[in-house]
Amino acid sequence: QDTKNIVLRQFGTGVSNLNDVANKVKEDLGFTLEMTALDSDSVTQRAATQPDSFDIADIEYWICKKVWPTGNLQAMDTSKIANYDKIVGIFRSGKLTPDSEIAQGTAPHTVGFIPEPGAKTFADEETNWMTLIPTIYNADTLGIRPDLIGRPIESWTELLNPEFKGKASILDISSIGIMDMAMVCEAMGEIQYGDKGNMTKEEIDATFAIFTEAKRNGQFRAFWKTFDESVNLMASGEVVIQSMWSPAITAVKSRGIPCVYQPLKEGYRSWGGGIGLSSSLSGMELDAAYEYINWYLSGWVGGYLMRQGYYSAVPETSKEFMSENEWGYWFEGKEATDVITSPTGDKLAEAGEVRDGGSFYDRMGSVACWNAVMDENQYMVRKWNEFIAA
Amino acid sequence: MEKRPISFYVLAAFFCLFVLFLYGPTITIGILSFQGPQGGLTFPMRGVSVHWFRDLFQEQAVGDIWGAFRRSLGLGLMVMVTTVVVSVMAGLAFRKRFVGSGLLFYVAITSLVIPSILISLGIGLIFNQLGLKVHWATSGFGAQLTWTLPFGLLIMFAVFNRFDKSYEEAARDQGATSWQTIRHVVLPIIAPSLIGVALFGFTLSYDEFARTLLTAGSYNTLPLEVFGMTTNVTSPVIYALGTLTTLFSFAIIGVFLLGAWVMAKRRARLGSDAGKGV
Amino acid sequence: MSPDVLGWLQAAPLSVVMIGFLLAPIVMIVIVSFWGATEFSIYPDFQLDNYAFLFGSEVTYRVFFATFKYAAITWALTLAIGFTVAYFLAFHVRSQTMQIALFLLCTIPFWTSNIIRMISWIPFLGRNGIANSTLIDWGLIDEPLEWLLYSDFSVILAFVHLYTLFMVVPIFNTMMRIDGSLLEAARDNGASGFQTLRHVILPLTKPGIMIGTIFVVTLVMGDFITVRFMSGSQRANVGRLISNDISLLQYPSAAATAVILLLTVLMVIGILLRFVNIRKEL
Amino acid sequence: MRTGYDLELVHLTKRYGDTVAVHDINHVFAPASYVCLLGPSGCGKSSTLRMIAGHESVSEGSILLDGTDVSGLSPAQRGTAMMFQNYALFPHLSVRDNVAFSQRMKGVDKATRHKKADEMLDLVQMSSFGDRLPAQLSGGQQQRVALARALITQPKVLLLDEPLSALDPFLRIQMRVELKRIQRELGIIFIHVTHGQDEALALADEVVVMNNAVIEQSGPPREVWGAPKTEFVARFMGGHNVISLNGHKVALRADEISLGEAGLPATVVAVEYQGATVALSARTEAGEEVFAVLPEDAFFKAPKSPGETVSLAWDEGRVHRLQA
Amino acid sequence: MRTGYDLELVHLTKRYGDTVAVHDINHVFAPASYVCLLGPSGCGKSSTLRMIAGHESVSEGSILLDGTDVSGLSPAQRGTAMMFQNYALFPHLSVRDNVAFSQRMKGVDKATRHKKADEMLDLVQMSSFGDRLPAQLSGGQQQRVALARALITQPKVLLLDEPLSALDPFLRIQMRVELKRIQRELGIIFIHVTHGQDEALALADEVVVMNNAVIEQSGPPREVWGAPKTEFVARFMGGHNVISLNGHKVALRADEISLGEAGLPATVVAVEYQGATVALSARTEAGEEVFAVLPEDAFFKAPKSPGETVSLAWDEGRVHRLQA
Ligand SMILES: Nc1ncnc2c1ncn2[C@@H]1O[C@H](COP(=O)(O)OP(=O)(O)OP(=O)(O)O)[C@@H](O)[C@H]1O
Ligand SMILES: Nc1ncnc2c1ncn2[C@@H]1O[C@H](COP(=O)(O)OP(=O)(O)OP(=O)(O)O)[C@@H](O)[C@H]1O
Ligand SMILES: [Mg+2]
Ligand SMILES: [Mg+2]
Repeated sequence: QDTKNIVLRQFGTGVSNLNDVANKVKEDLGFTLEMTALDSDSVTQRAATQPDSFDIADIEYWICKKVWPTGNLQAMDTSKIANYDKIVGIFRSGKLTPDSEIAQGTAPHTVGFIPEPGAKTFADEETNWMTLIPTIYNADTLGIRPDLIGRPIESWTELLNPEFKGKASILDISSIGIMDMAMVCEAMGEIQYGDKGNMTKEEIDATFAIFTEAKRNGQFRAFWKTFDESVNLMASGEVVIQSMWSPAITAVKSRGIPCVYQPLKEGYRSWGGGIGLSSSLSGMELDAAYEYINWYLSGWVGGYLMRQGYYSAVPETSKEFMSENEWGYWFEGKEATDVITSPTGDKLAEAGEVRDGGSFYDRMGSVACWNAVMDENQYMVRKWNEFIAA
Repeated sequence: MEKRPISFYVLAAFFCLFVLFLYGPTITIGILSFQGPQGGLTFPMRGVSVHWFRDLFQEQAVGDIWGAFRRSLGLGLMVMVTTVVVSVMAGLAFRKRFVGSGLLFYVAITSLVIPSILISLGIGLIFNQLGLKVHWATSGFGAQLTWTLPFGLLIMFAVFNRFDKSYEEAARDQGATSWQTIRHVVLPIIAPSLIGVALFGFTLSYDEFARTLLTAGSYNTLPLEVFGMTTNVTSPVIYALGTLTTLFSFAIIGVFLLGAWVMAKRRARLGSDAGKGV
Repeated sequence: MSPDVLGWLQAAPLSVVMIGFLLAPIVMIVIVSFWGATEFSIYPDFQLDNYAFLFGSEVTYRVFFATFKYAAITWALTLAIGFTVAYFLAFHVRSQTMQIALFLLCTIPFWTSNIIRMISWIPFLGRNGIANSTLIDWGLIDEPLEWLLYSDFSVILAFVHLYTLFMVVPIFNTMMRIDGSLLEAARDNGASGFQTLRHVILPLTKPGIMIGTIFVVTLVMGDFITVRFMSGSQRANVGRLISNDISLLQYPSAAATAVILLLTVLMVIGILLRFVNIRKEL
Repeated sequence: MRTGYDLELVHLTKRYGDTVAVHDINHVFAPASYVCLLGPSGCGKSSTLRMIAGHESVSEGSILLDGTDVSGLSPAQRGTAMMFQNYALFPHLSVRDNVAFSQRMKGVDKATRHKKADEMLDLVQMSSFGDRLPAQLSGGQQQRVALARALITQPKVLLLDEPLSALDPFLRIQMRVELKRIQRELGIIFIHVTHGQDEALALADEVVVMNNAVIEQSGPPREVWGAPKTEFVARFMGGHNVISLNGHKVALRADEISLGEAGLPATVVAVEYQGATVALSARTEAGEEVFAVLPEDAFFKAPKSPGETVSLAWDEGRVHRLQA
Repeated sequence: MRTGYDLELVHLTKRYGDTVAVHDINHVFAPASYVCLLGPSGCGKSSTLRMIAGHESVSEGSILLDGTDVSGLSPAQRGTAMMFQNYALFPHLSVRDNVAFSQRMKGVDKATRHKKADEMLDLVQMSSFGDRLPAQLSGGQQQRVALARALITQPKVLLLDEPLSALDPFLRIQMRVELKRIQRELGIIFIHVTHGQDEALALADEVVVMNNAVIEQSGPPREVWGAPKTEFVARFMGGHNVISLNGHKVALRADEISLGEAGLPATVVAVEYQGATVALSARTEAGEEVFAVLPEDAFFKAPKSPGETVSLAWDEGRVHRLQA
């Protein structure tokens, strides 16, 4: 009866901090989840500097890399996670399938575990102590307006194609943007990176040189920082090619504007998010938090997220919360047999349409890199600032 | 009525353009808030509906507009009251030359001109280093006061520069204590200006973004919430919010002007034979 | 009670707020500007790295220049518009009620969140926005004007939109204090409307202009959000540099930039204050 | 110097909405005359003056300066100049620049206009103050500067709206001598609005008494004071009693009344010492209040206090019958 | 009513920084007297008054009201009341509430204080205006209200700082009669600061002439006007000529001078018509300006214009030797 009075404060980006989730929690578990949606900068800041302002942090793995050493989060005991074994390999061993190659960048598993409770460094392999419980992830690529481009787009190099001068955009979040840049530079053959996820200063300089040049030439219409900006840029036709997030494509499409999440031959840049527990959480609240996590992985949220185009960390539980048509369309990359709608009821696809990029394994299998925090991050960040100011 | 010079019409036209310019976004917001249910934040319109106004009163996919609104309202009122009280007190203080008044004045000016983000950063850092919790009602409140108080103070200067000291002397002469003088004479006389200070304080607080950014803590104020909402699928619901706000302001100001007009009429009637006979 | 004691008693609340939320944060910023930072935290130290990097980077100078550029252009425009509007309100609108009504009319847009208003410029100025389509409909242009949005133009437009009123208010205030008979005297002495403006009104409005200048310059120099939204993140001013650093948890570096910005702003304002006694002119 | 311009008001009317401030006035101001416009508050003095100056539009009628209608011209084109009650000196300009302002507006070069300004300052005896700002001058000094500034345009008519009311009585008397001197020297029309009948009498070649938007009486001061036409003028000009005799209103100069053995019995109401004279008010049995101005030595030989009974006597020949 | 309080200033001094506004003044104000404080601008009149009222601290010396030093008391405790030049009526309170203000401060209940206020309004003949706001009253009406408000505290001394200067001359004369009446009725000390010597002469039981922070002369009006002690007083009170005779400064009343066949030769400088009299200024050969006030009928029998030569004659017995 006490759980009813428990209030857990969760913050994160608007991507997954959904009120529907909070309502469902209240319904299924009885306690209150307070959701605060922030932009990704504020998310990092809160996690790093205001440990008292939250109980549950809904953050991305690259943010985790930055924030973990502050000690604001506590590790989770995997033995208390019911569906732990069903979590996809990416988050445990780093391999989607036993023979997948691990992509460059801050792959989730590299910051997913710590050797023992209280440790501030990450473990090299799977342990019983998990930093974040994976919740949501996706493979990102470039979004395009096929109606305005009118020809196939196949490579990341197209982002800097002078054809799209003044009509291209990338996002202004350094840890993510640098990876998009790297994908472009590598595809252009201008730079051979040792490890895109951990560039040297020279590689960083070279990358920025190329993009600064492009920026000065007026290649970019704008840089976007929020989800919303990317949607507006694309929907209003300000931009015809840009780095984008999957639901943003969906949002553009739901307005009846053609927009494609274009799979590219060099592969995807991927990201993953998870929930972490504040180190101040204990007792009944901690128990409630575990209860919440288990509920999170039990399928309802997964289904909810997958129906927006994200992936769930435990796909098989989510399957039960999706229709066959939905599962086929979103996960298996099959032709839709009926209209596909979002969780809020907006029509996203007609029968007969296929998801851009195909099935889960096609998409997550061709991840070329993860959003990253590199060793030279401080240097990179300063360079990024210079790039923006250039 | 007098004939107006040509310059009047030129300037009036310029003024209209200026108002149009000020209202440009407001009008855009107004139009787009009537987007059809499928429409987005930009043109073209996809149908016309009041869907988003209805939607505004339902729970959003993300965030808590009304919670944030309540907090902003609460914070706005707190800031408003504090600003009025503190500015009046400080205004009274500055009427005499006390040791250090010059210094305090320059500190207040600094508070006015210091870039907002520095306040936000500094307060955030202090709370962080002292291990205090930032919260909109503590650190956020303080941060906003550094912005509203100097404005309040400047208005009080303007008010007291025009305030005739002999009113107070007359009150003292009539046996009023210092407090009675303030309570029964000074405050009633400056009351109209205090309404101005209050409105100003509330508006500045209600729309404050930069100073609250790092000082609001777990719960967002409305501007922060709107900003947060833009990180997700933003819908014309925020336009609906904007349109309602505008209509609401019009209503308030309309009521205010009507009140002033009625008062003026009443007074005119009462004093219509003033000055006749000695 | 001596006036000093009473004065300080009455000024105490103000002083407390100023000390706690202004002076202390400034001191903190200055201290932290010498600290070191890791990826995720800051640690006490005394190092000049932050300043060294700041002054070592060519970008710093470019950004400071851009900041001054925005401030200067915005100042000139808000002054021109603000002066004209204030002039109209003060000298051409006769009844006080009308003045107040027009004034309030100008303030209403400010009740709508700044961010919402900024977002709404995009459908207005965008490639397919109202402005472009109107101009195309009128046949004034064939191609959409690209520079309407995500450019210095749109940044300054937004600044002017946001801050002109801060110029109007003090100028209007000083204009209202100009004795009407001075204008008649000027006319009597054969001054044309423009000459009256140039030789009588303008000089007498200087204090108001100064105060408005102080508002506008500091607001523009401290801004970061407008520049980001309206330039589509393509331009930067000092505020953005700081906010970027903050968002990346590089507090010491942000603090160092902040200290320099603060000094710059205070210097500019200090110079302006030499020309006007704010307390008297209100 | 310049002379010979006359100023004529023809059916001049001024309306503010429903208020008629000036009602169908006709008057000719003689060349080179010093005219005082006198009347109670709100009677339309300022409105008249401001219409002449061109600071207020004419609702009806016309203003002829030297025969030509100037009512459509701008203030500067009319050949009139105005001196404002609060002086209206430009606070940001030095005394010299204030005086040279109109020259500067015409584009006269600095040296010339400063020379001209200094001449004017000489005329008003302010040459040594050229570099001061108006705020650094006393009231009387400011007034001289305002005068110099008005005169530098070589106006045909100088208009003064209560020019002396901001000065203390001492300065006021000094300045009115000054005004008169300058008007004589320049030989132009001065139209001087005032509340004070002593000022008007002292200065004017012609007094124009206004009341309720019309001119009640005009003429040389001696004529107006000595032979008021109406009860209003008699009372307003002061020094007169208006009493009813045989059903007629008559005016009787207060200094013509003496306290005698025989005469109109009355009770003393108040006694005011005035220096050389004493003003005594007494109420007659008919309830009319009559005041008498008596030489002080005569009075103090047999002083009266309020409440005492006196007999008021006068020479019948001095009673002056009023028109209204 | 109440009588019998006297007010004494003992070595009273006021300094503002380096300025000495009032310098070591000693004076006794007699009970129930109407005193006018007269002097040029800046001589310290207001400062003196405000020290008595308690609105300005005393730098040195003391103020004794009925024998007790009140200089340390608050304005309300002193038993003085002040009427301000601009009236300082509280704009947000009705006339009645303005008058009842001091009662309200004391906590008197509404009915009682309103009754009291209405009595006071009766005294100043304003009973029908109780519900108006001050802004709806004319200047003269406002002044009456201010008077009622000052008097309701039953002061022993009423202080008035230029109470009539904001009124037009007509009203001014009316109000001064009123003030005098009320002072007589109440029998308390009125100290009335004024610039105008006519006002002082008309009203005062005692005139105190100040100059340069000290009292130059005080006494009944007739004494001060008729026998000025110093050149300053003679000039300031008006109506006197100060001329040098045999190396001494003497004062000579202007109305004692006549134009005769023989006498001091002089050139007419200016002629000012004053209604019943004419003021003629003439410059003697010694360069001194002398003015004579002549009855108008006498003058106009043989009128003189500026530039003409006249002979000034007077009765030697009327020459009054000055101390300084
Ligand atoms: N601008 C105006 N608008 C409306 N009515 C006005 C205006 N100016 C003057 N009046 C009215 O016109 C009438 C005459 O005013 P005017 O100023 O000419 O009087 P005045 O004789 O100069 O009075 P005073 O001696 O008080 O200066 C008054 O009833 C006044 O209220
Ligand atoms: N608050 C003050 N601070 C400094 N000096 C003052 C102050 N008040 C008056 N003085 C100075 O003290 C002197 C006397 O001033 P006071 O006001 O008593 O003169 P006054 O006789 O009332 O003059 P007026 O007739 O102009 O009112 C003047 O030199 C004045 O400048
Ligand atoms: Mg007038
Ligand atoms: Mg004074």
